[in-house]
Amino acid sequence: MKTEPAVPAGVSALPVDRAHLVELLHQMLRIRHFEEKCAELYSAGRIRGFLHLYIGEEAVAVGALQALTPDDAIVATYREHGHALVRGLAAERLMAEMFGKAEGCCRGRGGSMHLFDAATRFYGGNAIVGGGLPVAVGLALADRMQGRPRVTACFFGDGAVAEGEFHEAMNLASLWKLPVLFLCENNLYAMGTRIERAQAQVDLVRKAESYAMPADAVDGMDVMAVEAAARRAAEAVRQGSGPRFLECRTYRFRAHSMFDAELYRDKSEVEAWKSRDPIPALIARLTAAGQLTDRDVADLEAAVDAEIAAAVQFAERGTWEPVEALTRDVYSR
Amino acid sequence: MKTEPAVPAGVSALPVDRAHLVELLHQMLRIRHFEEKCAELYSAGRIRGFLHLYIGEEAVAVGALQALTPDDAIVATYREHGHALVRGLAAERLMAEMFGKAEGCCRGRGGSMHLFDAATRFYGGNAIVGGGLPVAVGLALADRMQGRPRVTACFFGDGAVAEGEFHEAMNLASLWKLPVLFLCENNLYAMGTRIERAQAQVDLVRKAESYAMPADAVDGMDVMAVEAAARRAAEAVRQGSGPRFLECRTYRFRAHSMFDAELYRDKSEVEAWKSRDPIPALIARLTAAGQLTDRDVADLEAAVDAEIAAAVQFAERGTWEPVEALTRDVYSR
Amino acid sequence: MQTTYRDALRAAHREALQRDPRVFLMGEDVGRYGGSYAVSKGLLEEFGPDRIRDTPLSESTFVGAGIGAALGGLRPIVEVMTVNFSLLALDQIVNNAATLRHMSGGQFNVPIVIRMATGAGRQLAAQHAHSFEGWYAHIPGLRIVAPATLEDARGMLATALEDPDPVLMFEHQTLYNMEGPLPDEAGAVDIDRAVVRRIGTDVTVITYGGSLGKALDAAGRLAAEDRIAAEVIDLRSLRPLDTPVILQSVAKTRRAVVVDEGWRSGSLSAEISARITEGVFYELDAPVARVCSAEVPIPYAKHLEDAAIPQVGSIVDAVRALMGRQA
Amino acid sequence: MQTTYRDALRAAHREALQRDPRVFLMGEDVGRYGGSYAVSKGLLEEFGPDRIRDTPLSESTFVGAGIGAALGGLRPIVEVMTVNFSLLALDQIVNNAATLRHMSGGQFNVPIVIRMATGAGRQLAAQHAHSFEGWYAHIPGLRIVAPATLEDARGMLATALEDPDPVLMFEHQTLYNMEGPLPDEAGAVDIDRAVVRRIGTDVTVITYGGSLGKALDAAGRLAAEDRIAAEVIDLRSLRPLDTPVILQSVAKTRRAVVVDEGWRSGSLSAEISARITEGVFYELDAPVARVCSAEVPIPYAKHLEDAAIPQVGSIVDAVRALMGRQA
Ligand SMILES: Cc1ncc(C[n+]2csc(CCOP(=O)(O)OP(=O)(O)O)c2C)c(N)n1
Ligand SMILES: Cc1ncc(C[n+]2csc(CCOP(=O)(O)OP(=O)(O)O)c2C)c(N)n1
Ligand SMILES: [Mg+2]
Ligand SMILES: [Mg+2]
Repeated sequence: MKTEPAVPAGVSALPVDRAHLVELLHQMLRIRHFEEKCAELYSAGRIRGFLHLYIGEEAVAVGALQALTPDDAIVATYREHGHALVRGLAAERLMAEMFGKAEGCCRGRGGSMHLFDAATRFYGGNAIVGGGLPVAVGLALADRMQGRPRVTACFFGDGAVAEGEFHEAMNLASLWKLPVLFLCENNLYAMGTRIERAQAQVDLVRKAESYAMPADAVDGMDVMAVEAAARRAAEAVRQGSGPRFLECRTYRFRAHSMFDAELYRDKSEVEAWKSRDPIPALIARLTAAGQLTDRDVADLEAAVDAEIAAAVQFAERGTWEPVEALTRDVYSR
Repeated sequence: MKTEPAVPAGVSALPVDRAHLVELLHQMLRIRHFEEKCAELYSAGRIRGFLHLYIGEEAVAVGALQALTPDDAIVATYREHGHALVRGLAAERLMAEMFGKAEGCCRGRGGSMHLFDAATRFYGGNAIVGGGLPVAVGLALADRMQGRPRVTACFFGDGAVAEGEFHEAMNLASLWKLPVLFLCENNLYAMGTRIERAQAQVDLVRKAESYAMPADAVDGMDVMAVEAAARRAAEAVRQGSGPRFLECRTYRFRAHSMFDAELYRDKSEVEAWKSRDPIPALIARLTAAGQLTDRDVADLEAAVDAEIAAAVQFAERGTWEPVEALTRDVYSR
Repeated sequence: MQTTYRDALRAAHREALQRDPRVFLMGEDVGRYGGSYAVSKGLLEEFGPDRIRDTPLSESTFVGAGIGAALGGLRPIVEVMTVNFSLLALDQIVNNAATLRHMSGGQFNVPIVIRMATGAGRQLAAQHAHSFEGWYAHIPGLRIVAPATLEDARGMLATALEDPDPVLMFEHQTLYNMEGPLPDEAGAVDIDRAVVRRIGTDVTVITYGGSLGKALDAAGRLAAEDRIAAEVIDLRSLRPLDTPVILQSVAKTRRAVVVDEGWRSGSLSAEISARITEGVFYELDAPVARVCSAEVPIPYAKHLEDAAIPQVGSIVDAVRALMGRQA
Repeated sequence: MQTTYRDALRAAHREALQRDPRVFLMGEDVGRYGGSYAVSKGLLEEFGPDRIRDTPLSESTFVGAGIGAALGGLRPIVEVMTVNFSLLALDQIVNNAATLRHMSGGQFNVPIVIRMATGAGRQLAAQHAHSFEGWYAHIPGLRIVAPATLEDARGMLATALEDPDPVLMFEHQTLYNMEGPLPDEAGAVDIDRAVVRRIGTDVTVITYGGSLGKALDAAGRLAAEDRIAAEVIDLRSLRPLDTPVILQSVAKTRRAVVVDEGWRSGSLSAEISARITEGVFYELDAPVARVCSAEVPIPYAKHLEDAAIPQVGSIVDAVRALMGRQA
């Protein structure tokens, strides 16, 4: 594998307690199993439209979201099931949304690509690549102007970095020293376009220099490393020193969406990255340290599967929004 | 003056012959006198709409355009009278255009902000800030794909650097190694917004690193320095090594446009920059070297004024495009 | 009190900024430069740089940041210099501002006001003189207003800021210097009703914004020269359209001319024509007529620009033709 | 030969690339990925990366680069994945492609073809399912086409590439899998005429693109169930509109229904309604009716999406209502 991500030395040696590490594992398993179920349900025609799986990248959302408090805000992309789940959007409301049911978090209006949750300050679910960045800057501006020590975490892919909105939003956030944590999920591909074919400068951290913005990169397959780096960055942001850029180097194990024949990459590359799967990696680490047994893992998986089964059942039992309600929520009044 | 531009050492010591230097002076005088006349004609209501003067920045266009051959292309902004004149667009057709006459280079359709000239490959005259950059990239792509060793010179201001199109165009040009010479006319202001209030990173040369693009800065008040730097950059571009970025540090002596009350800057700042006026500077240098007499200057000015007087007369005598022709040239057929 | 459209707008901004600490103004050159049309002149000095924010040239991002700020509890006024540049921000306006409420199942709304100059008439040519407000009026989720009078310049902003959803406000370039009296107590006005600006019985002239004055002048000429009593409707709101007021008038006059600076094909006037036909077809004595811009990027030269857009003369001619009078 | 809309488009691309070395294709994922709708699958292998160019995600710049390349003597085909993303490139399309020829006094023209997918029907929700082709049809300087048949998918590209001016081509998302026979010798077709796809005498149904099939199905049902003979017109070109063909048909049938997936207010159907009224007002037996999308960002859920856009049933209902039959 040519692009083995660089792991900042020492990060994974952080002292963290067992319960927390097991919870990180639990969250990664929730995403993994939830999305495996989604893929199944997609084939069965229960979920429709576009479906983008996060499988392989779980360590990024799980690690990064540890750095946020409930008051913080999140802006994500169309590949956001994981972020929504970890943030606390109930799996059943998420699943119901993907079924298009009235009980879905967006009453069936948004679907997989447009998850929103006011309670957890989850601002989508944006399916225009790069479109979330300016919004995140504005959320942070509102916090700044209202004197609230909050952070807005903005997730986006390597592909988004080429868009003009990335440039404009990074500049404005830095110019105005706004509390945004820019989290780039660099999975090396934008659909079928590898980063070398999209970026004249593939070292994305260097782009932050254009905006005089402190930046860092982290191994996105190591959930502890991501958490540590995100905590460092989020704390700096929260303390008012302006925005930070964190590149999380990761890989998507599945196709871009359910329509993708994956003509653009070799199976061997995928396999090589799968050998760095963040879930077995964390299991192995905890097991080696004597902190986790096979039984523990089985228990976690059982809990996760039960949660997901309940979510599917909830979604199946959900109702259809009446057609008469079609145009509600276009205007507030 | 806080932002005294850095002058690359040694550049002005280049061996250039007297005739050439006098021609540089001549071209700067043409722009200066032409635009002074424009300002007068604007007050008299002969020229209307928006009028953006280049006065103070003449060394940039004059120096940079020395690096181009007749086959090369130019994309400029709404502040482009100087570029058009130096490139060879006849003053009379330019003036007629600003009068809105049928004899204008664009038959009165474009006005001051939209000068075009197919004969000299002058592609405008773009009044959307940043809008010319993608077009320049495409012109260069056409040359590259057709195997023509041409350069496309793309002029834009410091303000344009904040636009998303700057980011996208720089990246694409560098990614595809296209023959574009990006010429940033950094006059420190975008209308009333000083660069510090628009850019988190005010050293624009560093932005080129984001695109792995070789870049340089030059004193834009020194026409010889600009010429030398532009020649170096243009040669590299022409040889196929990909695009270059050249920041020309300059200053606009006049208001942004004819509507600007200049509330945003001190007279003292303007005066300080005027002491570095590129025209007297070149005159002084040539005079000190014994290569120019007062008489020479007077002759040059007389020639320039005669050219401009003829242009005004041509414009005055021009005709109005018949109203029936209003919708011609919307479609080719 | 004698005032101008520009000053009335400025007064509306001052009042909004004074009354509600959540209100702020952001855009290119709104601060130190004083606003490209001088609407915000003096506001920076009065309210400081935190609330009067000069932005870099980044239309998409400062509009998007306005959307985010609105989500975050503020009440942003975002000034985009002209509607022509707003095309750079269109993704944010259409794909975010207009859709967020619906996509989120009603969880989030976007109380932003986006102001921009529009229209031709100042010889600014094809990248500074177009009229896209009719285009914006196509988008569900947006509310579109066009103040054409001093009262509306003074009063629409406050109401727009109270609206929980995105409001786009279009100020015709040629109106800023319009002068006239304004009552001292002038304040908030509604932003959804059309208003009959001149009563008439023979024909209804429907327009808005920069063309209202021309329509009223045309009505004056028609009264004086042709004894034609034209009723003139100022739409004020382009989305939603106040269809009942239009239909009521046309049902009475049985004839309508729509005047609109958009290019004829696909203009707002087409929608109004279609609605009139749908609504009062059997009352019509003649097909609805339209006076729009010629299908050409607005040219620089004065005589060509004048010929490209609606004028008093072309409105008069259209009414005469509709009434079967000789031109 | 049996083929699909997608394959017909691909054949058109292959032919164009083979015939003219100036032609190339550029856009996001047109190469290695094979095109987001698989139109360009295999072209990279056949024509190489110089002529099949994957671009970074930078809509404004790769469209603008297409404009520049056209100025520089090439014949670019630029694929924008969907019309929704084209809003990011709108400045280049409207302020450059559409205006350059006029602004330059006829010196420069821009022979670019920009293709994009449009429309709803695949549950892609509010940022992937809108129909802005009617919007684009408002812009002088552009030519807008919408192939609705295999023949047009096969034949419009060649003609568009020959056109000296910018042509935007809209492919409805639901058509790519449409299958049917296509003559082996199928080739270039005109891009400016509307075509009567079904002859009838009682009512004219006017539509284009993704709604053509629905309109034809509705005509079939109306014939079978109501003995109503509907004439169906496929506009094919949205700018310029082929008004004579429309007016001729409506003058004959005296009734018209326009079907359009744009939101009703400000839709292309409004323009067509207005033109019909202007053109054959005195021949009309009833006001022109419109079947458009509901004024809502397209929702994800299937039943809501279906309810939001024109369907066979809603077309049938509209015709019945217009003919005074019971729904
Ligand atoms: C503006 C825009 N252009 C194109 C698309 C189509 N598209 C959807 S996802 C995607 C790739 C994005 O890649 P990246 O940002 O790396 O995120 P990833 O999918 O890898 O998580 C593309 C091209 C889009 N949704 N929005
Ligand atoms: C997209 C866009 N936004 C805003 C404007 C209005 N405007 C015209 S010139 C200008 C300043 C541009 O500054 P800079 O790029 O530094 O060029 P300069 O005028 O200094 O030569 C602005 C804001 C515009 N023409 N286009
Ligand atoms: Mg990616
Ligand atoms: Mg400048």
